[in-house]
Amino acid sequence: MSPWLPILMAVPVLGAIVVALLPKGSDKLAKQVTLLVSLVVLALTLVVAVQFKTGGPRFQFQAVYDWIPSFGVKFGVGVDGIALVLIALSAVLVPIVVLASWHDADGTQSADGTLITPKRSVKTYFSLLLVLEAMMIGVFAATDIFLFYVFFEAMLIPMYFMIGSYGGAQRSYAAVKFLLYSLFGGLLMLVAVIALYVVAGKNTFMFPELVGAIQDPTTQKWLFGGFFIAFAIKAPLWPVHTWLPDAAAQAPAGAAVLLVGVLDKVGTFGMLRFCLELFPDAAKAFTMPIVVLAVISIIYGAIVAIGQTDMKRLIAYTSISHFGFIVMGVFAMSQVSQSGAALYMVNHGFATGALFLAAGFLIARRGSPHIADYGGVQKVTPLLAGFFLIAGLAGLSLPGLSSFVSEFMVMIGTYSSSAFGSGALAVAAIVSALAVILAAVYILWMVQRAMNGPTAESVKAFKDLNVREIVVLAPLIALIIGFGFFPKPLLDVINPTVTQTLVNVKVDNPAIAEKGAGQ
Amino acid sequence: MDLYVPILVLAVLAGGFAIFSVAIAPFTGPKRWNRAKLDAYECGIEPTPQPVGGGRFPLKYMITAMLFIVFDIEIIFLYPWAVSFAPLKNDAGSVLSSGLGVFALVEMLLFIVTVLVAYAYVWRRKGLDWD
Amino acid sequence: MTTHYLVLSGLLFAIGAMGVLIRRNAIVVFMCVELMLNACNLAFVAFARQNGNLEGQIIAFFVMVVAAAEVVVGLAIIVTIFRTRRSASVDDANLLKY
Amino acid sequence: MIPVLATDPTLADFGKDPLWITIIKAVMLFAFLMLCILFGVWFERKLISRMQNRFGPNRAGKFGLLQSVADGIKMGLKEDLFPRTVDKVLYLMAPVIMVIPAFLAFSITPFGPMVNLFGVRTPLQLVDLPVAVLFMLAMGAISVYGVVLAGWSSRSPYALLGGLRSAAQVVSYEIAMGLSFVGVFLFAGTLSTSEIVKSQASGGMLGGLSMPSWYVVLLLPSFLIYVFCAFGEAARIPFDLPEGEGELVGGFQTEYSSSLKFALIMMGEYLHTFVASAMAITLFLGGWRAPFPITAFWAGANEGWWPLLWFFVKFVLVFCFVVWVRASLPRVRYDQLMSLGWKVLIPVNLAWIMLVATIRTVMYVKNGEAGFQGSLAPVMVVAVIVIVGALGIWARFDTVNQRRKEARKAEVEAEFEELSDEPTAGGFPVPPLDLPHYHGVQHKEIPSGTN
Amino acid sequence: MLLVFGAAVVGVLVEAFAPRYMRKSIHVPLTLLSLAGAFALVIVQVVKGAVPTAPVAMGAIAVDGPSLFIWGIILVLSFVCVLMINDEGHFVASAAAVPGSADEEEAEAAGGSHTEVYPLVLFAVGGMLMFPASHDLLTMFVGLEVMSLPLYLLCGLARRRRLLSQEASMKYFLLGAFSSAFFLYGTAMIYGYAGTVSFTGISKALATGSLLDPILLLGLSLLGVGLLFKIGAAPFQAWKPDVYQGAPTPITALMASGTLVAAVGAVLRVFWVALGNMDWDWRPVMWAVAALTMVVGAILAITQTDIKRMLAYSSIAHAGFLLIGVMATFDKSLQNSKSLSAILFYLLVYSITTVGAFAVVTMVRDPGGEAGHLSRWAGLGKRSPILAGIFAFFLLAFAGIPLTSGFFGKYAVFAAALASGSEAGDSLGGWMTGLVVVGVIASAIAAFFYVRVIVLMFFSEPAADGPSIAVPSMGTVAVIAISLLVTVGVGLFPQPMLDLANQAASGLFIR
Repeated sequence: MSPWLPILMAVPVLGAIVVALLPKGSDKLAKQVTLLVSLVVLALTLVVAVQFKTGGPRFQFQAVYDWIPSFGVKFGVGVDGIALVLIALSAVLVPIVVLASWHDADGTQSADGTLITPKRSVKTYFSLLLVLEAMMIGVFAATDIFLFYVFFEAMLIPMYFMIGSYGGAQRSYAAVKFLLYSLFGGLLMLVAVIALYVVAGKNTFMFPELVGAIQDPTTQKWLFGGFFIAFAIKAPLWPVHTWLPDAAAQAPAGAAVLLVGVLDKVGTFGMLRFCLELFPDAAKAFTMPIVVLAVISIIYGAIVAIGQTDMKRLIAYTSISHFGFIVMGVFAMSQVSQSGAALYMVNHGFATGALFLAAGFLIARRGSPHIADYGGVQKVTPLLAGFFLIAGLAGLSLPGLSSFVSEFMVMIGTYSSSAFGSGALAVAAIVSALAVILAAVYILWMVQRAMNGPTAESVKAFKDLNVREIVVLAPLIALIIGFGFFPKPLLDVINPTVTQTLVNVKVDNPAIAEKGAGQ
Repeated sequence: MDLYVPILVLAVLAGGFAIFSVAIAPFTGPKRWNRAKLDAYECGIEPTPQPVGGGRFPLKYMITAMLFIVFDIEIIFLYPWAVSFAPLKNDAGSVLSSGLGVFALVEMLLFIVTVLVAYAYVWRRKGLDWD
Repeated sequence: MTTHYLVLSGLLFAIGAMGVLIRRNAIVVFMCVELMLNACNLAFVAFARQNGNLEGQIIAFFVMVVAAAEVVVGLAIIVTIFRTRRSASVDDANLLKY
Repeated sequence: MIPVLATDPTLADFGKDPLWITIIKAVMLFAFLMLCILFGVWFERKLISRMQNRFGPNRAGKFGLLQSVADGIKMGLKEDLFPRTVDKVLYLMAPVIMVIPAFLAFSITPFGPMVNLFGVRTPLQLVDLPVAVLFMLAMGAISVYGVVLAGWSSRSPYALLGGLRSAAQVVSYEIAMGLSFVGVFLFAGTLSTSEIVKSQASGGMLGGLSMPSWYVVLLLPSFLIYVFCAFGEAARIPFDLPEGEGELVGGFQTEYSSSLKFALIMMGEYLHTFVASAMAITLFLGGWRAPFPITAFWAGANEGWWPLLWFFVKFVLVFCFVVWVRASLPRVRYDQLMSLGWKVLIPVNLAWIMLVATIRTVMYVKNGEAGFQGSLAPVMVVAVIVIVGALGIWARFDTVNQRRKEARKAEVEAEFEELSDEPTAGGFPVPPLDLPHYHGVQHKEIPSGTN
Repeated sequence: MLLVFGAAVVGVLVEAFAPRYMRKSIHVPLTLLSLAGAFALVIVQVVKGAVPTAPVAMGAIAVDGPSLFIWGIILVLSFVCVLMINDEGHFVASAAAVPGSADEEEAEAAGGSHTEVYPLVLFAVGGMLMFPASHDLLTMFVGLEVMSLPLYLLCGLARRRRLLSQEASMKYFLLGAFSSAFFLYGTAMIYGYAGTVSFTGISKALATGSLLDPILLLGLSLLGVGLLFKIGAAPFQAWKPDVYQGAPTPITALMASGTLVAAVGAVLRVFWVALGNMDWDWRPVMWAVAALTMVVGAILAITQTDIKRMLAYSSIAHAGFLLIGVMATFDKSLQNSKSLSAILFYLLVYSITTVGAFAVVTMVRDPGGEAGHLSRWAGLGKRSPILAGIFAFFLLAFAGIPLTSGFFGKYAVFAAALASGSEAGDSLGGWMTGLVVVGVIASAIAAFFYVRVIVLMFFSEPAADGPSIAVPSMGTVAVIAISLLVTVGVGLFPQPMLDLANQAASGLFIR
């Protein structure tokens, strides 16, 4: 019973309430408070992270309270390695997003004075942001499946409003699409959850107790389906990915970062934790089709990304491709691949976050997301261009940048996963390797089109990054490079969990485990 | 059933008589056609043609009809009650069945009180005043 | 014996239902409903005869009362709408459409 | 106790007759009624004219006895008008519908005890039902259809209004009538007429002294109310609003100018009067039983065919009363009629019924017949509440409404006054009242022939 | 219940004697007090734990746990609805006046109002109490009528849009009478089969007699038609949108909440207590009806342009969800009580939210009355964020988003259904899962139109001549506050309510 995690969730909620209750017109104050709160959360998260014992029991900082006894629902939280890093990820991203979207709410004007986004309630925006943070932490920390589901669904609402009322021209369409997709998946998952409860008949939703509760393979398959579809929609996997480009493109940069960087991770996280561990047999049975889907979305995302003229959409498609990698890694069921996948979740968060933010700043200056409207930016604003370049390179996982490690691990792991039907997996790995090249194409092409070449008229007036923006981007870039060379701390945290997962799934191949650990 | 046979017989008689007299009337009487004779009588003025299905008439009549329904229902309840209220005695004066007694009385009293409330309401709202 | 009554009441009921479904004059529809109620009464009394207990007849009494109440309410409503519309046809009542 | 009870028919005695007996009885009843009508009309006219110092019909036959026969024939020979506008079928059906139930209502009237008819022992009554009285009421109600249809089918405003009026009137009085019977049932404990008559043989013993046997004594209020209702139900003066010639010519029968159809209608109304009287006799006046003093010294009075005599005597007397009322009372206004029916008869009736019921209960409880222990106080309380409530409502409302009416009248009068003071106020061109020639001043004679 | 009826009678007296100007001031407290008193009585009985185990009043009324719970709900609902009715401008000045005619204006000017509304409401509530608690079909029928007749009238009393209102009441009346005739004929048939109308007797007869007797089947189906009509299940839902739209909004709220609760209670009684022994017989039919209801309600709601109609369709859909719960029967009484408590819980949360939603609807006014058309709601979020926020919250609760009460309601019912489906030897078995999936899809569709309203309110620019927000009276504020509190509170901590429901359901129905 450690109070850490509940506190971690309570702080932002309180912050949100405070922000919401601030008197009218105190926008600046609201922003400051939000920033403060998010930093506090970050600090707390670091404290927790430090206390996390790598060799310790799987779930640490457990706290379990009765919530709805008559449903057997408990308020149970606790983190394992993966959850921890993901919580850390969100805790890091939020303050950055706060800074990044400092002016998102109070109406941005393009250089030529046209109003891009009208003035909106700042307080609402930031309190929503904090609520969202609380829920993100909650969803990763929940060890009670019901609680997980509650956060999983509730998370949609603040994000829905953030997109819907602070986004771009198409916002309401995008928001509704986003909500309905996720809601539908969620409801299917709800059925699965209930069924799990009923079938297992243990009168509890606590994850650890439910592991291995379902033996009958057919039941497993159905329930697996329920969960997987929800997660596949969440972590947009081809063919249910279509909401992401709209949502990401329409959302304000900050929201987009959280959406792609954290929310979608819930999907892959869920696959890794629930789909696999609760229904190992079903998972094995379905591996092949899912991996195929993953590969498809890798390639598909990459190719479509190349064709995009809208920066944000492009980035969205790249992340679809990346999520394909993650899913593949998860279902390759080898130590390395899964660790890679877990690591990828974090790195992708940083990389795409950086990319989105840089793009966001760029767009904020010009008011148009179209790549064609830019050109020769780097002559005008070298700094911005530089950051943009690095973020982009991280996106195509250049060696030395964090995402390279993870992507590499995923591919190696998948390739060498002798779990079963290894041949097929190897093929999948090779095919997905193509994506790296494609990635190089779309990133570099975008950079080249936007940054180099003759300077466009509209670009001349650009100002380079101001301090706030530097403060926003710098840490991300730092993290990207840092983890690029030195991913070990993360891996140390992740590996035991993955091992545990694999044990639960009942595939363990020490050799690869060794190699994975040795990376 | 055969309690109703005599009634049937009487009905046949009466009906026969009535129909006969209605039927025979046209033949016994003379026929002197006259337009005015065949008009609806309205004190000599040109008759206002009545719409098919009768003209419109004061709503009052309908209200009366409704009230009648209400009270008729009340009577429907009163009759069985009254009949089975008294203890039944045969000629020797020995009790065959003790009547419903006090319970029934109280019930009926309450019932009537309830009806009276509605009655008072109608009355107060001038449901009973004709003009 | 009972079956005859039942057949009769069934017929009445069916006629009433048909009437409700196909007739267009609100008042006629309404009378058809009353017809259905009376069909129910008939059935009740017949069954009471068959089962040899009074319950059915008592129910019939209550049904009469309810029917009376319905008559009163229904006529009131129909007359109001008639005064408004000068027509008691259900077809004319077409303001409410989805 | 009167020893002749043995000959009293009970429900059990009915429905046993062979068909021919039934037919004979039916024919007898029918004939009796026809005669009653023929001579009833004559009798009424004669009596009323006597009351008004006239001779009345005295041409046709001795004392004009054949007057109504002549009338009937005349009606038969008159032209049978068939107005253009009428709804043919209903127009023809209406009189029939009016007459038949009127006849049927008589079928349950007990004329006497068990008699020996052509060797068959049968009650002197066409038939009796467990629900005889209800049957009578039902018949009365059905004949209203006739009236309404008559009014409705003959598309003339007068007829329509007349029909509706009579419907409303009959309907209103039916309630009071039904309520007035309840008292009787409370005592008789049955709806079958023959048994009601039987139960009037003796009123049973209350605290040692034998109670009067006729319900008219026992339930005077009920009887009075019944009388009112009878007049209303049969649409006799003073309640003959349906054909109040003053306001709407012939009422519902306006279009039935004069022919056998009209004759039927007349018959129907007379029959209703008769039914009303017969019911009064059966329910309240001891039915066919000989009046009290006779039975005292002549035990056989209630046996064999004699009761027919008593019945007829009572019948004639009641009819005389009806005629007498007609001769002496004016016709009431319609609103008076209605408010009498609704605002006086019904509450009084309810109160009375409850009173009777309470007393009965007390009686039983005293005699220990009703298996009841415990105090009667609550019952009393409730009863008192009801009675007082009924009467209270009646009193208060009546006064209130009265006051209101008077106030309104006063208003109108005031307005009228004002108008008459200021002739043009009402906006009407009122000629000044003091025009010279009204006073004959400067009155110039215009000789005839000059122009 | 008696208290309510008594109060209603007194109300009529007041109507009769009190002079016009002070009638209202007498009525409102009288009504509220009587409702509160009745509620207090219910509470007392629960607290005393004096829940009788045998039907009272000569076996006419069964005062068992569920009926007490339902009574509680209904009383609370009617209380808040009366609060809503209380504030001006919902009801016509003189119902008899021809709309738009001179005498109507005159009546308006005279400030006349039909204070009969209050006694009528009381009668209706009394009927609602009687309906689900009755223990034989006769009482149920009487309760049904006592509940419906006043509602027919109340529907016709809307102050604005008189024609709509009158039409609504006529449709409601004709169809309602029609359905009650069906109910009655079904009753007759079952009486003929069982020789009695008391539920106990019927279930006994079912236990012994043959279950394929045509009379029985006919009766069952007719009875079902009558009841399903009342809860507005497809294909008998046609009246609901019209009536909801036409009726004065407080009455709509009362119908949408109270009537639904009562009717579902009655359905439960009939199908579980009386016909429980032949559930293999009616459950398949019910399956189809439930599925159809949900789908129809959800899909047709999308096409609606009038807020009240939309809510009506949504309530149809919710009736479908409730039917899912009704089907969740077991052999073992323990689980039965579980699913029963699920239904009760659902009823509670749904009805309270509904009342709140309608209360909000009453506040968004046009010059011509309430702003019914959805387009009028555009950009409400900008004009009055608080109101819009509350309404959005209610809608989310309808949609069953977690952390609102609606979610747990849905959850409970679905769980019950799945559990009953997975019961060994259940006649439907996997079908129940299928039904739940249908339900899920339906609620996803439903979510779509709820969300659409939210989009309209928040993400679209306000219309230039947007509707004005009526300054809410205390009553309305109280209503909204109450329902909001319940919705949020239950959404966060459903346990207390669940306990209550469990306790109520633990005893199951009196058999």
